[in-house]
Amino acid sequence: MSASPHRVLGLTDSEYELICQKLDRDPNGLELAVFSLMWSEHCAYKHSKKLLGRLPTEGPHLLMGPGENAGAVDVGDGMAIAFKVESHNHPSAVEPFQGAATGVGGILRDVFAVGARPIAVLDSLRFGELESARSLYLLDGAVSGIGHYGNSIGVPTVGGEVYFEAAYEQNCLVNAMCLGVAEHRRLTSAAAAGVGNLLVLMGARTGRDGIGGASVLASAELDAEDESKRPTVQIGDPFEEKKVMEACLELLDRGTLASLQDLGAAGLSSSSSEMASKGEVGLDIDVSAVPLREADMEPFEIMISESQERMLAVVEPGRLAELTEVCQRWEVRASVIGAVTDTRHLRVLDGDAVVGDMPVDALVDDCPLYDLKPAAPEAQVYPAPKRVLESEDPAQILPALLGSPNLASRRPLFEQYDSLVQSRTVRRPEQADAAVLALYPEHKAEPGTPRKGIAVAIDGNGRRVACDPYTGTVEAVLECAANLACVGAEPLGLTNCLNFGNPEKPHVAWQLERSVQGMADALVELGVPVVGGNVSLYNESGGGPIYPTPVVGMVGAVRDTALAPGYGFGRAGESVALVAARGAQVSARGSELAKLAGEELPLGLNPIDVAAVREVIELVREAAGSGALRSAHDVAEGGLATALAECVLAGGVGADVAWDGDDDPVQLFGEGAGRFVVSGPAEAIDALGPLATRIGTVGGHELVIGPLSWTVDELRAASSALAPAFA
Amino acid sequence: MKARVLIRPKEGILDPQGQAVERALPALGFAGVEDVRVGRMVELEVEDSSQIEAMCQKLLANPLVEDYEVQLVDL
Amino acid sequence: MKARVLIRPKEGILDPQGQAVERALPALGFAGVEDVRVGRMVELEVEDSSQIEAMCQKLLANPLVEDYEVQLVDL
Amino acid sequence: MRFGVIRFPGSCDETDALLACRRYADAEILWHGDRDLDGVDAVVVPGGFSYGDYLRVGAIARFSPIMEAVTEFAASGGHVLGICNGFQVLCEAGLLPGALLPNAGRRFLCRQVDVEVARADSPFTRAASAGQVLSIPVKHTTGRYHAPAHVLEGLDAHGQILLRYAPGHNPNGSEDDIAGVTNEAGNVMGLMPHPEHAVDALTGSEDGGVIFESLASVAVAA
Ligand SMILES: Nc1ncnc2c1ncn2[C@@H]1O[C@H](COP(=O)(O)OP(=O)(O)O)[C@@H](O)[C@H]1O
Ligand SMILES: [Mg+2]
Repeated sequence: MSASPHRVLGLTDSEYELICQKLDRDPNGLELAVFSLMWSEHCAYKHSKKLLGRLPTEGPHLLMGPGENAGAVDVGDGMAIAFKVESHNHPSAVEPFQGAATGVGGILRDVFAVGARPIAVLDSLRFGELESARSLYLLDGAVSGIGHYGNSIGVPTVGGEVYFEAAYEQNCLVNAMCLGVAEHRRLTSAAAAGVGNLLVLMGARTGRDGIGGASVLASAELDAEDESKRPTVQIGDPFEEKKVMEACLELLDRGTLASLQDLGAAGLSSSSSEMASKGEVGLDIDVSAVPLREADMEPFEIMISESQERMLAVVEPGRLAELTEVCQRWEVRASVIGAVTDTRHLRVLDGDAVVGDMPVDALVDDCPLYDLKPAAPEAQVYPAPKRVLESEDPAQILPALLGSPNLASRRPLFEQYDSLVQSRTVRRPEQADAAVLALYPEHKAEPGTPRKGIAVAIDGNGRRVACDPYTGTVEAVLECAANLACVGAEPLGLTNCLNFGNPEKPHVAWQLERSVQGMADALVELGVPVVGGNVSLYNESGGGPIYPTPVVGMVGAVRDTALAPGYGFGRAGESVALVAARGAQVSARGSELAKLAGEELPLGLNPIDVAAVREVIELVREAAGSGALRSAHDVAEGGLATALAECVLAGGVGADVAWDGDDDPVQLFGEGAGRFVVSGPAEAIDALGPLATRIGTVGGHELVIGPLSWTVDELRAASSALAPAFA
Repeated sequence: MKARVLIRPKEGILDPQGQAVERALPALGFAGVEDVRVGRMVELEVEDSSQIEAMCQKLLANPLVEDYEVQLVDL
Repeated sequence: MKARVLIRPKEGILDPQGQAVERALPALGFAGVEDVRVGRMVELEVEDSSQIEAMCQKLLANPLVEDYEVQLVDL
Repeated sequence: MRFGVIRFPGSCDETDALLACRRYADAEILWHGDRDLDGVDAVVVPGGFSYGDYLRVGAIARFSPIMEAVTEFAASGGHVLGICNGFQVLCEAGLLPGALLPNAGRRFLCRQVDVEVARADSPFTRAASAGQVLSIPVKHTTGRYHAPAHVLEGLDAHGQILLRYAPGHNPNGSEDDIAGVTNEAGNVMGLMPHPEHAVDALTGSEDGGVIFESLASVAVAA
């Protein structure tokens, strides 16, 4: 039986047998389709669930941990911030504009599904090198798509990151993170409750979008067959989602709904069975009651369609009229498509005919989980980057680094995003290391009254994780925490998206296992819990696996956003200092400099003393949060000289930094966790204590580092390298 | 030679703009309008009309989600 | 009856999209293309084709900056 | 003095506008489907993507029931301020001259720009001074102001141009650097920059406040 349907749908023979056992019969076509999606990597986390258990999920500020559509943390005053990051990698590789747009649409739904009003989006993008026409096309499409959706729906895109590496040439990564704000008492679970309650489908009509998407697009390797998947590309409609969002938030605010769930991958199948599973109930769904965009859809197609902008709600029969009234006012379709039962089965009806009947537990809990078989590779598996930098002269290296696509100014990109709507944005992109948002934009400035807020950053340098999955991931977490520290924010929680290759390959399994362990260890040391996340595996095709790319997004609390420093130098005459963790190490291994020089990726980075880094992070956080510092910036890619140049560019003012003449490029451009460039009045710098070393003074129109100097204009010209990509 | 390329969302693909227009028309007093699709039109002067097909595939249309049709307007 | 409304920026009005297409074509190997204009196309099913003119004036086009043309496609 | 801020399906900046208005007067949201203005003293047509910007920016929203009331209100001399998408809606509705076309750079652009007050003797700018430079963000894809030559001449002659982008700050290729215009009677104004995002130094600038302050003071004076 070469073409057994279950194999085509991605199920193994033994999984298929297990399904037959659970049903006590062979599944029919619809049931097989539903099982194949629910038991896909994307929905069942077959290869990652066991590992995820290692992540710490408890903390003093945690309100809602992994398991719900988004996690949530307490920010005081009875308010919560819900947030999550999610991938839309494969859809974006097929159609970047719609793939990225619907990625944003999907993560927004996860956030308002828990009752939080979305207040910010961040994007984390990976493409091949910019010389490639395909990378340019994907970059342009993804950025336009993110802007299209976020701008149109009125949620600011306040931050993000983008890297260009050959390892992503065949498999771009498009991850989107969303944050929402809610009163604690409004946080809503997706658990279906109350036998006899009605199941209401809200939002867009159901079409053939993304059929096969979850099992094929979302968890298989891409190949030349892409063509055949094309007609099922999902199209985003931010206008529809805006109305659905407003209707849902109003309904939750009135307490009309018993529970709410978004429709994402695997559509109705996944959303309904998740709701039933969480509520320990059953559901009957009548597909003939689902409003269709195309009349002739089959029941199985309706069950697995991934049409966007749909939500599933449970409502008491007595409150249906209220629901209908609100939806009508927002011009949102709402149809009763089923009811909550006590059967603990998902029954699918087509009018009177039962066309599917599956135990909820079998769908949600019984998918076999697989153990990884990790094996460390003996040698680096990734080819050396192409050499693009010949010079060893530091005077030349700095502009080359600033102009490298990974470090150049992101302004041409983020100016395509509305970063201001909702009037919360206190620190915008390229003003500070983390976005800073006011919690209460309606408050007016009053002397002596702090303007409370939050900060958020997203990080993950895949190349460094490729060098050392454990240490690279520790660094990503620490960098996020460092970014928050620079604006004085105390971390509350973290979300993550694990973007990896095929976990059935031993070295990918090893990357995944080491990476998750690194994340767990760093978070335990920092005392920060994971509130949720997403896993995207099988990111590989002909060109081999991507760099292992854990993307981490951290949210922190800011006591007074008005005090949050940016990273730009400010006033001439102020002191510049390097603040470094005890024993902080700097090395060219795995650095951007090494990349430009075409060096092999090493296997292993210098180990990090996380406790020492934590100490310096806390020092910077306290100083930044108290308003003592003019600027604070963490030293990351491109090392100290690059960080100084970034402070000069953001402030539009030069600096004179003493340098002891040794022009060792490693000291200037080497990388390593636990270092910051800060500026401020001399007394404030001195008050930082022994971890801080004064290295220079703000002023002039040049960045001077010992014998080296560059004008502000030269630096700006160098860092404008991304502009042509969006001409 | 003047050519006109008409590009529309593929059959079965969601057309948010078409939907919005269709919903707006009755309120403006236009009844009996259905199946509204909003697409794009590209007009161009080409020397060699045999290139147009390839241009559509590569740049003008997105064949993943759009159908197109070429009209030649000889002058 | 199926109608197709073609809408384009008026002569003399800068059309940045058309220009962008014109700039992109040579790099893709298409020479000799000029005068590219990007407009919109609206396709609809109407019972009464005499309504179309009014629809264009009122909703589908902005006569201040756009020209339009109606094609009727009887089926 | 009470402002009314319209909410269309797809409006995004109406809450920002509401909060901005409330810094200077009372303010409430008006629903697009209603036909009366609840007695407000001035109307703000806010920014965002009414009806998704589908078909053509502002084209669908201008047919909302509430726009009939706005048209009457404007005809009787009431003050109407259209911001970004609101400007587009007012142009489509014929309450303001000209049209807004895609940015010369084609892309959505979100940027803080400098805007010069061309006239400070209007109800929308009386709290500012002529020549004052305001730092206000723009964020739009379709903000290139266009009007036929004779209309442009008329705008100039009748003093209808209230705001211009400062030299080097025109973000979209607008003719004559026009950032904000009024109708001939001077009681309806549209502008592409977002003054409602510039009313609090915390979020970058409070220069936009003069627009709301001006309107609030006229209505009180009246
Ligand atoms: N890497 C991860 N770390 C922590 N939690 C995770 C991770 N990946 C997934 N989760 C959690 O598992 C649950 C299921 O995730 P997912 O299927 O992406 O949810 P949804 O269908 O709502 O998008 C969510 O609660 C999510 O937060
Ligand atoms: Mg979800």
